[in-house]
Amino acid sequence: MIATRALYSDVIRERWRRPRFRGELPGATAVAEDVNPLCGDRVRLMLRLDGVRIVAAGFVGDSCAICTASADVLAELVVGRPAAEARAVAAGDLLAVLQADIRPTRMRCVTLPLSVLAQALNGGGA
Amino acid sequence: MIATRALYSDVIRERWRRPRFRGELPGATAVAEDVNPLCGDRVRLMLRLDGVRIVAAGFVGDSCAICTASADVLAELVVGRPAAEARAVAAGDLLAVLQADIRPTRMRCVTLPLSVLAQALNGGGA
Amino acid sequence: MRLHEITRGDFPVLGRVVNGHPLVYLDSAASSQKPRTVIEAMSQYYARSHANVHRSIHTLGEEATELYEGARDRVQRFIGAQSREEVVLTRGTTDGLNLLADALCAGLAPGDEVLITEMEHHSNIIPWQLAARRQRLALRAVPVTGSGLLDLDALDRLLSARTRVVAFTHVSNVLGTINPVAEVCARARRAGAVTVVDGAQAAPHLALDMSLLGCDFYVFSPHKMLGPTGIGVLWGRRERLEALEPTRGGGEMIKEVWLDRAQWNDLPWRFEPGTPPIAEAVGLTAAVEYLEKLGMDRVGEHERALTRQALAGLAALPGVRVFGPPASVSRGAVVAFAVEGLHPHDVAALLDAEGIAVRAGHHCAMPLMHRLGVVGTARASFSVFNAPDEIDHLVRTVADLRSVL
Amino acid sequence: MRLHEITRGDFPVLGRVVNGHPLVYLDSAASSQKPRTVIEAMSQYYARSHANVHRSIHTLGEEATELYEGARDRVQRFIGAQSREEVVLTRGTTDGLNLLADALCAGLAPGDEVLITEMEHHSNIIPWQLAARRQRLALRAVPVTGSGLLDLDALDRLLSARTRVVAFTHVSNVLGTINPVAEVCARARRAGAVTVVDGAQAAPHLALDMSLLGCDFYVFSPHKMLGPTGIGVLWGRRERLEALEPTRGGGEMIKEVWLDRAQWNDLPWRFEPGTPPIAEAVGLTAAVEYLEKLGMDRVGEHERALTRQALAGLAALPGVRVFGPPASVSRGAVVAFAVEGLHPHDVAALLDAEGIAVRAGHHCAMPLMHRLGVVGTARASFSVFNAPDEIDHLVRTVADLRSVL
Ligand SMILES: Cc1ncc(COP(=O)(O)O)c(C=O)c1O
Ligand SMILES: Cc1ncc(COP(=O)(O)O)c(C=O)c1O
Repeated sequence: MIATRALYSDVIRERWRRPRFRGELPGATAVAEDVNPLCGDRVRLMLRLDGVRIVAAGFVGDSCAICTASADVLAELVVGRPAAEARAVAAGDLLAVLQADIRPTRMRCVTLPLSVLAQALNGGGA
Repeated sequence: MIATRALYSDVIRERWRRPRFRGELPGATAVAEDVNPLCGDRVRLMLRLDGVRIVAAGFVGDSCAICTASADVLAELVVGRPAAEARAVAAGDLLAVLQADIRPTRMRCVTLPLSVLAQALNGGGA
Repeated sequence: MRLHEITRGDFPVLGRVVNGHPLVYLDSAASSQKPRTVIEAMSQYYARSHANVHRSIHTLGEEATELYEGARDRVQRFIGAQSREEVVLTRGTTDGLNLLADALCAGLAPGDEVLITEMEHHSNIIPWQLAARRQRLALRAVPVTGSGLLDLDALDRLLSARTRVVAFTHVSNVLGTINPVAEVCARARRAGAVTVVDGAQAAPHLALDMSLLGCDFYVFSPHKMLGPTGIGVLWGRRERLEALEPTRGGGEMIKEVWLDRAQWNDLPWRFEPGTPPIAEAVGLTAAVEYLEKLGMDRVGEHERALTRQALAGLAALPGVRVFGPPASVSRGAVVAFAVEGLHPHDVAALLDAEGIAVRAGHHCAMPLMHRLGVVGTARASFSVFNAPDEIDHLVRTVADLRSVL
Repeated sequence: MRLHEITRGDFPVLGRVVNGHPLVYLDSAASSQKPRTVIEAMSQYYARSHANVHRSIHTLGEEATELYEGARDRVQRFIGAQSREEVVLTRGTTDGLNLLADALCAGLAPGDEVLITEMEHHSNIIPWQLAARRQRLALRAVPVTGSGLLDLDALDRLLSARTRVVAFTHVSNVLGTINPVAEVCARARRAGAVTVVDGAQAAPHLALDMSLLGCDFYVFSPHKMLGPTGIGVLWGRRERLEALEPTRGGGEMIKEVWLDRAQWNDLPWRFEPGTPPIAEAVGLTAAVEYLEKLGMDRVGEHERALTRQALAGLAALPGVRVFGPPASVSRGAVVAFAVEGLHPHDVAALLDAEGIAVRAGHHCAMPLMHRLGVVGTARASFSVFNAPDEIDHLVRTVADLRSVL
């Protein structure tokens, strides 16, 4: 039997199977996409801002369970917040929700959505 | 004191100091030049043919003592002979005259003039 | 004795324990492991004989030059090339394809056509895209059939008097398809096109004979065939190489240089500017020696047996999709597969937790992924040291995967 | 302790006996020897961690990627680059210069000018000749003064609004001249030109700091600085690299590929198509670590002392001519010389008979040879492991040479 628990927490498995924020976001006002060059994971994050406040978020991409769960949690964390606060979300905040013991080599799966968020809020390339 | 005798015979030293066929050959009818890619030695061989017979030979170049002596001996060996006979001159013939115990890695210094001769007789590039 | 019983002890890395399990390395198509003789040949070279090659009159320089040029001779025999001058040592398949795309396309006219295929690796796509943009050429691709084969009828329709180059892979790194090189080259030649074959996935597994293949250029990467990183092989038919103007300059590729002009060196050095990969050439010789001692026929047989075993085992699993031609067709030593409900990266990560190394992703063949309608696949690939029970272990572990995520 | 007393035991090759004499290796400018740590780092890598890099989710792939990318970080610190994205790993100095000549000249207009110098290595001449022919650019060379220095007045006269690129060597591989990089770059920048510096002979001997040099691009070869063959370094100022369109394609340098177009990857991978020299990157890390442990200031000091000793010793011999700036000027670790009545190849062969390895020939700097009025020279060059008594041995042996041929 595969030692899966060491790799994927229940939260990751749940968010992978039934992500809450996956899908195109019509009327997005800030969009960015990036790739993790180490594994090829790709995430595109879409935000709708009302003034400085993020009022909706969505993501699409081609990414593993960890990265998908991370993007989903990130989307949940930033909706309703001002951009400045969203920018302050850190890897630790995501890990706290994911409740997983991520190996150092997979940390970039967690952090890719964060860097895409930063790009989107900086008006980075769609 | 340098173990020069192992490297250079008296014939090589003599031919290096006072080559008999070194110099441009006015009215040359067959010319070729080549480089030993291993060391960078370069020899340009000039022949004057009268019908099929080589009536004069000369060489210029930028080459070490062994290669220079080899070219000088080769020029001497081919002058007066028909091209077909000149073509038949082999490395062994040159070594017999040079009276040297050439290491395998320096054999190309001996044979470069031979391949230039073949090119010249085949109408190869000037 | 099966081949792996002879070879396993020769590969130091197989002693590795990964996540508590003995390493099962099934990623040789990306880069193979190295036998001890290859590793030691390079160490010995550095410890005894290293110097720069060519134009050197000292003992180490002569030794290094003989070793470097000796690799060329060894490769010549290994691939059945007519002469050593036809063997150019490059930095890899990608490097060779860039060299060829630059040099072959330099003289082409706007509207001339380059033909590739839908199953190419990015390394056999982008260099032609760049050249096409520069020279305003048309770049077209031969489609792949539903069963993963080159569509030869479409090839005939695409070939025309404007086709100048046909560049295609010998063996697909995703589908495992072995393309009919001689057949494609014959058709291309009739259309007057130069042929370039990407042999990256073929050279490690098939006995090669350049005189039978019928192509004009053939490139491959020693690091995929038990040899070192940092070196590549480009074979070119002599008259084709002679006609090619160099597009890269530097030391060693010239005979004479003035500030405003230069005279090229002879083949093959004309295409080897700068200090070449010397220690890597020594490792390449050792890799070829190792493969020749095993015998390429036997190597191919062993890997085909493993491939059949993996295909049959994986295809029988519920929720597992296997890509490429049916097992009845002779295939290269790769099996790409997908597990329903799992991202390929997770398949790889979960297998890695059991010590099994497979690759996952688009395998540098995105156009083929688009054609297959997937974002990526997992891929197991095999080499001389893989054992049948490693394939069993793979199949058993994949069977468990769907329950864990 | 002098540096060689610390280092000699680290170089396995120094145990070599050549023609009955202990090896005296004075050809490091062509390619240096390697300390044990470099050789073993690569063997260990192949024996434990080899896999292809990037896009790999298995343990070995992750290890190999960390090691490969770790080399970039190490080089970044070693040369004082602002960020790791500015460090591109190539196949050598020649490779880097070809990449730059292709990419920088692609957008230039007929009549635009590229400026090199009379003391360049062929690797910094031919790539610009090829690009100049392709784009119909003018290629000009800054002359060298009688004392072997760059003629800076001539530089000013040659620089104009048409000058787009100034490419020149940091240290001459023949004369040993250390060019005033910051000064030349400042003048070039005022003229609006991009600057490319060939650091092949500087990186092994000088402490480098990209922020002080003021150039836009800097390239060098690890095999000349105790590292392996098969790898190179190209540093580029970030905004210059960002503005450069890649001219070589393949795997890893793209983010997304369609049959007719592609989207480039981020820096630095954009300029690293195909499987990179992975084991070589591991060796490069070990070489940089070795040099950093010694300290580049101390390395340079040691080599300058040997150079001064050789210059003084050889210049004092009757019939021996020494090239390059006077000993009073700070020089690189090479001494080119000629012995009256002897061809340089024979000088090298005769010294080799005594176990002394020097290089002889045009040193891939034919235009400089024309300028000096010679067909070639002998050249002794020095590294961290050379000892003062080796220099004495060289000088004594050269003193005897004229009598033997
Ligand atoms: C000044 C200079 N530039 C360029 C090169 C070429 O370096 P490589 O052969 O490693 O590409 C060399 C060394 O041969 C050199 O000395
Ligand atoms: C079919 C094919 N072509 C080209 C390449 C590129 O080879 P390399 O990365 O060694 O240049 C590969 C391997 O990655 C391949 O599988």
